Amino acid sequence: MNNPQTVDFIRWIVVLPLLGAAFNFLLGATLQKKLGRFAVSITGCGVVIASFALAVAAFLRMLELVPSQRFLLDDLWRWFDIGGLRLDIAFWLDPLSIVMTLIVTGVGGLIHLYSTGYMHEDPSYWRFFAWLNLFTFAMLTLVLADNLWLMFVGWEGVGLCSFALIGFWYTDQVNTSAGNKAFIFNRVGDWAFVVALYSLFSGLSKVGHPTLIIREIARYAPLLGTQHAYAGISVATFVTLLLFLGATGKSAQIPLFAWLPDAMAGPTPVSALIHAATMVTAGVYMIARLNFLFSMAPLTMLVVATIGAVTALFAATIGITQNDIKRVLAYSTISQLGYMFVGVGVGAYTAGVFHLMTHAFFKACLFLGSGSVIHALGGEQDMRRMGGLWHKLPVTFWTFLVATLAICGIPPFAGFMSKDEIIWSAFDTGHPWIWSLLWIAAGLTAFYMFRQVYMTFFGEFRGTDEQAHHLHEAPPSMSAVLVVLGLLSFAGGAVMLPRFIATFSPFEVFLAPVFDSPQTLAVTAQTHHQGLEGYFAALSLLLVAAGWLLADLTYRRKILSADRMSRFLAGVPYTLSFHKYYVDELYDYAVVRPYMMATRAAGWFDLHIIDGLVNLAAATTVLGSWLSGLFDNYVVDGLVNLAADATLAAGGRLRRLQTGSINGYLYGLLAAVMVILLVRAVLHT
Amino acid sequence: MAGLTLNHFLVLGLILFLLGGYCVLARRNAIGILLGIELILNAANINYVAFSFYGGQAAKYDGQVFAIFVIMLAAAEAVIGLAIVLAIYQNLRTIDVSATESLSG
Amino acid sequence: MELGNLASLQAFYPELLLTAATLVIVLIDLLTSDKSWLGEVALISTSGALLLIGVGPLDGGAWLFRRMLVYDSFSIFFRALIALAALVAVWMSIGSQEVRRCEQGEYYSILLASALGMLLMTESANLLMAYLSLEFVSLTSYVLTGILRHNRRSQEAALKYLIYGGVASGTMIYGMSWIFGMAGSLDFMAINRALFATSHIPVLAVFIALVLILSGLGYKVASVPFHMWAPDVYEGAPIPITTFLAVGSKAAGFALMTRFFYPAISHLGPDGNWQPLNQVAWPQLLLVVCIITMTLGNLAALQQQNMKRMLAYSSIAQAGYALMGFVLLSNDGLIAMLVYLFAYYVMDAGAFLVVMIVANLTGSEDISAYRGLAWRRGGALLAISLTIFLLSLTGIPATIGFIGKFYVFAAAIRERFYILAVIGILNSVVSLYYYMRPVKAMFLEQPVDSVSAVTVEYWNYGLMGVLALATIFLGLYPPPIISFASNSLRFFISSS
Amino acid sequence: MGPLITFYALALLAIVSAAITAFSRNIVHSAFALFGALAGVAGIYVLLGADFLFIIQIFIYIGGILVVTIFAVMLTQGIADVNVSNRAVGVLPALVTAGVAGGVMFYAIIHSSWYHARPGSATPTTYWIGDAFLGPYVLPFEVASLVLLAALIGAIVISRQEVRE
Amino acid sequence: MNHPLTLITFIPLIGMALILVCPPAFKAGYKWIAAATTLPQLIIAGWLVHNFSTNTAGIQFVERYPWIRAYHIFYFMGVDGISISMVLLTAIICFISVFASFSIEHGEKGYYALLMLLDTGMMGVFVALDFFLFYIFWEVMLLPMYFLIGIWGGPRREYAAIKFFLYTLLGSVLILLVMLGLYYYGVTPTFDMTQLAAQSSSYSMTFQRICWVALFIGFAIKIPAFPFHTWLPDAHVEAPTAISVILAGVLLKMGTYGILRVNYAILPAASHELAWFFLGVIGTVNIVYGAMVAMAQTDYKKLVAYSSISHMGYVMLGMASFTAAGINGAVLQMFNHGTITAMLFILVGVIYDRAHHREINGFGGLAQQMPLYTGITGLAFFAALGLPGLSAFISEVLVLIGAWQRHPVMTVFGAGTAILTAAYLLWCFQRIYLGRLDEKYASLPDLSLREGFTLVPLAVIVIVLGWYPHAILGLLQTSLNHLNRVVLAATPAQAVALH
Repeated sequence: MNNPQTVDFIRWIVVLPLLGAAFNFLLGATLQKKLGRFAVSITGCGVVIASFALAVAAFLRMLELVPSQRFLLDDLWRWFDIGGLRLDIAFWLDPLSIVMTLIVTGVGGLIHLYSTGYMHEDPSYWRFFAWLNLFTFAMLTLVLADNLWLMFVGWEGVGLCSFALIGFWYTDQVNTSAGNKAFIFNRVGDWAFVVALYSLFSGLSKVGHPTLIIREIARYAPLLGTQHAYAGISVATFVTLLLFLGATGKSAQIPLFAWLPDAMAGPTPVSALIHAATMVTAGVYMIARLNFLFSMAPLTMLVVATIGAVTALFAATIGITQNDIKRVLAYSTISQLGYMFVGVGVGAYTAGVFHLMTHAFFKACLFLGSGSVIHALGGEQDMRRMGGLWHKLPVTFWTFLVATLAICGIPPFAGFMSKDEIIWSAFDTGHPWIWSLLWIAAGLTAFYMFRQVYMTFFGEFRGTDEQAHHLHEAPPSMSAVLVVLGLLSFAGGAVMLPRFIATFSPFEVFLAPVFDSPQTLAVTAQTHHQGLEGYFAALSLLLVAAGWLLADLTYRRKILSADRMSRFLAGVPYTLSFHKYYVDELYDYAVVRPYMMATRAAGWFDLHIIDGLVNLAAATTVLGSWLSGLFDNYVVDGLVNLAADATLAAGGRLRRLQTGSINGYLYGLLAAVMVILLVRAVLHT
Repeated sequence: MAGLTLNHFLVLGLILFLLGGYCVLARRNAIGILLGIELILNAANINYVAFSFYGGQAAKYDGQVFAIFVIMLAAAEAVIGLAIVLAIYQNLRTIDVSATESLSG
Repeated sequence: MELGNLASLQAFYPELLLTAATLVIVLIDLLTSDKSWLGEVALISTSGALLLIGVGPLDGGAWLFRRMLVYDSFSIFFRALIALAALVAVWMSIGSQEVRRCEQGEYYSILLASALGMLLMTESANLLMAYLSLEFVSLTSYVLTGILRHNRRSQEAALKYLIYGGVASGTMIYGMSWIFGMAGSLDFMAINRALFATSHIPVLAVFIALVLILSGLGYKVASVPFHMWAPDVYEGAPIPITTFLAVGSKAAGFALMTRFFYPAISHLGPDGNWQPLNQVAWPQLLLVVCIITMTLGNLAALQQQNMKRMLAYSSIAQAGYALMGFVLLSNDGLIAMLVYLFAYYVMDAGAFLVVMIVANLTGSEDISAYRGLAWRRGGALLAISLTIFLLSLTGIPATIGFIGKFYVFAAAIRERFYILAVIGILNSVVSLYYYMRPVKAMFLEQPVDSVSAVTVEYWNYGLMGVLALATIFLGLYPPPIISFASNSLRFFISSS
Repeated sequence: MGPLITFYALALLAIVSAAITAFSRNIVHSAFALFGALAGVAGIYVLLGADFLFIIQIFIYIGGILVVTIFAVMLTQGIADVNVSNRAVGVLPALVTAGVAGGVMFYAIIHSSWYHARPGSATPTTYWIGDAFLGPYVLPFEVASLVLLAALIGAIVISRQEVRE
Repeated sequence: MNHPLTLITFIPLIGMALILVCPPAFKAGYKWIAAATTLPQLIIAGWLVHNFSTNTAGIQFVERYPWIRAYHIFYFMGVDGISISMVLLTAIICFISVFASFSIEHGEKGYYALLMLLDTGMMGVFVALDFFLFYIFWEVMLLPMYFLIGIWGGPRREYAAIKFFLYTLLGSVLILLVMLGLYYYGVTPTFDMTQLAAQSSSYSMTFQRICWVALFIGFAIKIPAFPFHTWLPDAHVEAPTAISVILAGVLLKMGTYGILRVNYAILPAASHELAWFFLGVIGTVNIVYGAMVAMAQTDYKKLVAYSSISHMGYVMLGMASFTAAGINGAVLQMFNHGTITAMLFILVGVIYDRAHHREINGFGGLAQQMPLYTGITGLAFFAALGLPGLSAFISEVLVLIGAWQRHPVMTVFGAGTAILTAAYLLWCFQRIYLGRLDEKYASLPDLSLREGFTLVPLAVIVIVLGWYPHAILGLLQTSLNHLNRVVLAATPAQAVALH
């Protein structure tokens, strides 16, 4: 770890997408006009695929090394070196980041390919690919950064691309507002993130190691666990809490999750890539990346796990009532991200990352599948106007079903492997209440996912005749991607089988060097109930099956009525769920409106008071007290521009002394002499 | 000159000075104001001559000479002053100074 | 060195030249019918006088005419300044349409006589001489102010000037009589000796006498509260005369005032600081006067619509700045005052010159007549020059006015008159507002009459150019004027 | 006692006349009253041994300046409206101003020590003054002539325009 | 080049003279003379940067000749790390602003002549090391600025121009007083800034405090710091585009530059003592308050103006931190703010030239019609809101890293304002560029070549400095770290009570 091997092709993994983005930004429009969309597609997809190839090469290269030496570094140039903060533009490849890189470039590459079909009709085709490439670049920067500031560059960069792609169809203000919302929510998290970095840097400076390079932090992190920041909280806790707040913004956890459902306003590939597979998992990645730091802060770990679990359940309860095909998936994403946070929160970093990976597969598959549906229906997203599509869109249906089974955690699909590992870890590390929340959420997941499957693919078609007429399976570029992702959703979990099935899991071993710091091991080593894992898996499956059954009864067989169920529950939970617990409204009333009022007040204040006060100060110095009459006048009239007016008025007064009367002038002369003499005489006596 | 002191003359000068001062302040007639100025000049002259008289050899004639120059300049000023007053009178048909207030502010 | 009446003449050539010119012009006026070249005669005479002042004997100074006058570098400075003022006034008179309608012979002879009186004021070393020369200047100024025919404003101004001047000088000589009564002499040095000889001077009486004298001197420099004649007279008088009064008369007033308050009734310490008469609070009084003068001048100028009147108030304020140097009781302060007065001469004369040119063009002195001047054909140079002068009056750097202000404020800071400096500074900020009004009118507004071109005689352009360039050049490279001023601050005060 | 009585008599003449000058509402009265004041002052000059000055006062002041002034009064005022010709305004503030200043100055006069405050002798002064004008005061004397010349020219230039009309 | 600094300062004056003598028949030539004048200036600036030695904190390219001996005033020029970046910035902004001025349609002669004079004034301020000379240049800028706003400005130009003039004059006269005070009360009377800095300990602490506050007010008006900022929105709104660019790009920097050059270097002990409030607290207020008021604006240019106020707050906060990161970040932020805000004002000008109004709510959907323009605006906006990878991010981060170590609470607010900044900028972006295109703007042309030429170099700088800030930081570091050490070492106890 001390002497990482320097490999200079890693940079191309990152830079290639950037070049693609630059190419398409600068020339894409012309190219598209002159040579057609093909040219754009070639560059747009080509760079990501090339990147993926390089990542694979790097992966293979890494595998050649002994596990403890699997660290590759590519140092480009000195970024800045100020006040002990010496940072490079450098990329850092270790088992964790290679996994993430492969996901980003691999799934990302697939989604790029899918987009060539999905976005084919869009006039701003080039722009889409440019942003998509830029996103890939930013995400890879985030993943591969060797220091936290560079990571933050990617961290905000993905936010920017998310903003731009959510508002891709910018002529509709709804989309752009959703983009703004996403960016601003992310900014709140980013704010916490940067403050955390300041604090971290300051803390490390105090112990004599001013650095923000991740591998160096790993070395000095133990020093922070005992260093107090505020009110008895250690620097590590303080920093990690803030970092986690940052992660909630990026990964749409409570309290900063509200942007993600709205983000579905973007094109579906965007939802798949950014708002499901990659960007939103950045928070999880960041915590896994900084496991040595988080492990120093048990309080933070608890908070992470709790928030994750609550979010998982909370989002699931919203998901069961949504009718927009993508919104259901959005809430499901939030929920699944909650699982991942529980994973890293309880110290099961590998499980968290594992779920991150499988989720990338099946959630991308789900989104792309829904995209295919939307594509087929000419933009329709409301599930109440779908139905019976399975025979019209067979590929879509089957892949969607596989992914649904995966997300529900049905063995042997990939989701089962990862999700069950997390649920089990929660219990295993002594958090039974977290386990129970996740357990319920798993049931709800099965319910809303199958509800979606049934509403979309089964029953009668409820759309317009015109839609029915145009129904068609997606083009090969799209369906091929679905198939690949479906396969991955099915088999992707094989790299890490549950312990009660297999004793050796290559994924865990591969990642182990990242999570092998003493403090991390101290957290993860709490395994008490080895033998119970299988039973707990069965318990989960039971509830999942119940959820499935309920969905089946309600939405396929229509034995149960959703309306009646909601009435049975007095409507309150249903209303709350349907309206997403009024969180948006809460933010609106509690934050947005007061702030807007405050800004208007500040604007008024600036225009009337500050300007007035500054002028007033000038006025009082110039005028003195004898102008009090005039002064009052102006105070009543408002303070604006008082100074100029009052000074001028003073001039006017003085002018009136100059009456033109010679007697008056002589008074001025002699009476002044008299006054002087009088004053002097009084002083004299 | 028993009993007669410098202060007698100075106080007389002061009284004339004050009457002159009052005159210039209160009069509205330009010539009236000029008359007041003459009173002030005479008041000063009394002082000069008195100091000259009481001032011993060194100051013997300085005061008187000064007074002569004051009279001389008073004459010059009166000439110009009256010329201006007449010119004003020609223009305005009055020498009341309240009529000469077009310049003000 | 004390020179007798005849021996004194060698240092008296400029005055003699002016006397001769005064008489000659009257004579020529009587003899010839074409009077258009009388102005040139006056111009040559004033130039000659300036030249003679420049080449005058500089051997440390002397008493002239049995101690009536004093010849020293201080008087040379002011004599030069006054000769320059007269030169500008004559030059402007030649180019002024107002003046062309006057009696040329009388006008120029009285102008030169007035200049003569001012020269004498700067040299006076005796109360009598001071009074006489001051009155000389006053009498000629009354005439010059009232010289415009059928111009009611001119006549009215003359009357006010006369009455005000009469009362002020009357009050002054009454005060002088007390000084005479206490010192037993009219000679400045004798007064100084007598007042510093006793430890028990009648403080109150001295103070009263000084206040009364100040009314006469303050009236000449137009400082508050003796300023009230100034706006009316400046507005009513022909513009060259306004310039002459604003620059020359004021400078002469400052010269006499300095000579009276410094060498006559104060002692110079070895460190260049002056010791005033014990307990006589004239410095404090003048400090207050100074502050009020600049503040009132600036505030009253804010809303003036007539350029001449605005410049009149501005010149009151400028006198206040110059007084800042005066009240500091140090040679540095006095040098600053000299620098300031010189700067004031250049920029104020320039400003009045442009006002005259515009008045020649439009017949109006109102600010509204300046609207869009810069955008009229041929008007840009005029507008730029006026802007330079006005900025200089404000004290913006790279102009001579800034050097003046810099010196004055520097001296005030050095003598720890912080409040005074701050007030002065704030005043200069306030003054910006009204100095920028004509600038605004010229540049920021569009001309009413954009068709006709602005034509200016080369005669006037020449002087304007010289003054504008001097304003800038001396603002960027002030050493000539600075060394002139600092070398000039040597009073001839030896009694022998 | 003689000089004192003379002084008081002359002072009374001067003050009463001056008061009439200052307070009369008729400009003609004011002008003529000034005659008395100037005469009283002239008498004071005699009392102070300034015989030459006495002559000057009578000749120039009374004979010259005052006569010119009265001419001016006559020229500018119609005889009919002489009664209100010398309007006064702001009597009270003027009185207060004069009174307060007078009080302070009176206090100062009484409490001051003046230079060699002892009476001199009354000898004829004409010779000495003539000598002074040609000796130490020759410059003021010459300048005064210029002043008078300038005043003359000035008076002419200002009044001539009116004559020409 | 023997006198590069004299040359770089006075080349514009030559241009001004050429423009003035150029006959009106060659009206079209004025702008090219101006361009031909600023180009060599830019080249010299490049030459200076290239030949600048980053190893020393001392001043370089010194020129020193006696000027007014009576007051020991010298014509003294030189640059160190602090000023070299500003010289470069000034050269760039001036060059670009000439091209941004091509839309001026009346009085070109006066316009370009005044622009050149302004250029000289600005450059002079950054290279002058004699306080008197500094002051002269400082004031020389006011006048051309007054005219440029007053003649070529918007509807309320007269008000804005005189407000600008009065405010800044008020500030500068305070500087004049302090300058005189420093001259007289030091051990040796001098206006030489380096010498004044060397003898700083000879000033009593009370004197230092008074001077410091007076100087601060003088400079704060220029920054502009709360509550002296109200001239800025007016001036910006009324000024023509190029003048706004110069105002925001260079003039505002003079305030903070002055504080570094004078307050910090000459009065380090007082700086040490007072900066936390005057720069720290007021800087934070600037950041937060500026962002809040910006949100309330409906005028595009006013919004940018307030955002400019907000961003200058970071400079102040960084300077108050007295850490290497903070202070270097502050000066880097000066540079970055100069380029980014210049871009923003050019962009506002572009749309104003076309639509003749700046009402944010009066636009919409411009992205459809003007994609290139929208793209560059987006870049500028994201640069302004501190997006990583663009230049302002580095400087803000450095500022906040530095500030955190001394003033964590202020830093939290300063960092939090990034959210508010994002809010108002994105909202503005959305309202103007996104959404449905208004029919009346359906024929607006996209960026012209000239406009592109003014924007692209700045955009390139913004991106390059985001990834290679060392280009500027390398110049700054040595001098600023030295200055920082001086200030940190200066404690009130060190000031000998001479007075």
